[in-house]
Amino acid sequence: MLIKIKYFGLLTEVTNCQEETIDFSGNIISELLELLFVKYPNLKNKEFQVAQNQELVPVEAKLLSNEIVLLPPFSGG
Amino acid sequence: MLIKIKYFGLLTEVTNCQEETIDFSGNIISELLELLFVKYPNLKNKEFQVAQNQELVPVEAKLLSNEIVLLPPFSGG
Amino acid sequence: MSDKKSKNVFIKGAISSEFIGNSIAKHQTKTSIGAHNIFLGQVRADLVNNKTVSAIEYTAYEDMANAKFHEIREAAFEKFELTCMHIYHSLGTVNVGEICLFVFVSSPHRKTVFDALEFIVEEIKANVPVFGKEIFEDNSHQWKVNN
Amino acid sequence: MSDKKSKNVFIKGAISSEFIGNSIAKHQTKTSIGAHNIFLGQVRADLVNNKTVSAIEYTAYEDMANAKFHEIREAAFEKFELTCMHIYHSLGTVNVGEICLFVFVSSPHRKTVFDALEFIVEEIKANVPVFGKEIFEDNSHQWKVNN
Repeated sequence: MLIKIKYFGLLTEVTNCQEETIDFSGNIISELLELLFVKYPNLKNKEFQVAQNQELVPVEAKLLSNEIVLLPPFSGG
Repeated sequence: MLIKIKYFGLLTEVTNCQEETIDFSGNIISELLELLFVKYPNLKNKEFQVAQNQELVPVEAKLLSNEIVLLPPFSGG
Repeated sequence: MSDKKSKNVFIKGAISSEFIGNSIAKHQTKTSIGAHNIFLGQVRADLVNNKTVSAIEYTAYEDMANAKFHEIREAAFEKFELTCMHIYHSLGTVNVGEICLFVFVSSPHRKTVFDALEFIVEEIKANVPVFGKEIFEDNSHQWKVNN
Repeated sequence: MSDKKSKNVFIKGAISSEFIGNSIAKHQTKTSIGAHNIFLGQVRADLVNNKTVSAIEYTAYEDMANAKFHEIREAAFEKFELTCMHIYHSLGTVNVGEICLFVFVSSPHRKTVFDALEFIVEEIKANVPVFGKEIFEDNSHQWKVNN
């Protein structure tokens, strides 16, 4: 399944992109993250949360969308 | 001694004036008030505080100024 | 960066939105500020016994009021790490929908301005001898009571 | 009197003092309002390792941010007796001394606006996916961290 992954803030400097599409066969978000940690070893050291359908979800959550968003700590205002 | 008495807000409607000068021979504020209560019987039913030298003082305080101010409840803002 | 000096607090009539906008603009050169908090008191069209308030006429025991405003300012700068602070209060007639009180505090951090603004507004309401006469549409009136 | 509908929250660049003044002016027809409370976030010239911040560049995960702003708005109207509420946040570059966040709440009574404003600002800081990149005078940068 093709999953679009979006990155924000500091994370875009780790991945050197704002979004990418990855072919992924698992169904748990943490498995997808393992794949990304292989591609971007520095990502593992960064603090971030995962959003799916515009809501933060735990990494143990099932993949329910074909778009996953990685968000560093919020710093609005 | 001549004492200037100032009234504010609602109290000006009881006394029909904003200030007046009264000849007073006592030296405690409550004695001055007794004089005013005779002149303005309705004043007794009104809630007010007394200021002397720009500070609120208890009615038992000694008269230290020749200007006494009667202030109804504050309602700024 | 701080301007702790005593200011003229009373303004004749309503406080305009342009005045508030200009006051905000003046703080753009104070680059240690991270947070502003502004309180505005606006005259409400309260309904009392079927009559609607159309304006409030403010009077004050000005000497004592200015002394109290100064005390409140000093206490606020003492208690809170403020960069600046401004208070303006109307005297005379302020119509319904117009602004009669403008309190403006600024600080590097937001927590400070929240605490300071509430402190200052409550102090003003409790301790400054200002008196509001609520004028109804039929020109009758009642004296405002704060709570 | 209430305007609870969803609004466009993001503004390109800084939020001007004229915009804030106009926003205040628009509330003069809402005569049930007795108290306004306004929070303004201003970009600070922080000194970090001998370098001074000259601007913040804001980005956001806009879809989720707008959904969160909407949730915060709904929660605030649920929790507090507000007459109206407005939130504006900058996207893109905001220079030092300029305003990047404008939160404006109005209610018949002051206690309500104090509680509501602090609630809303804290919710925004904690739950809205906006990211600030602090640009230093030498064009290097660091990512802003809220606390």
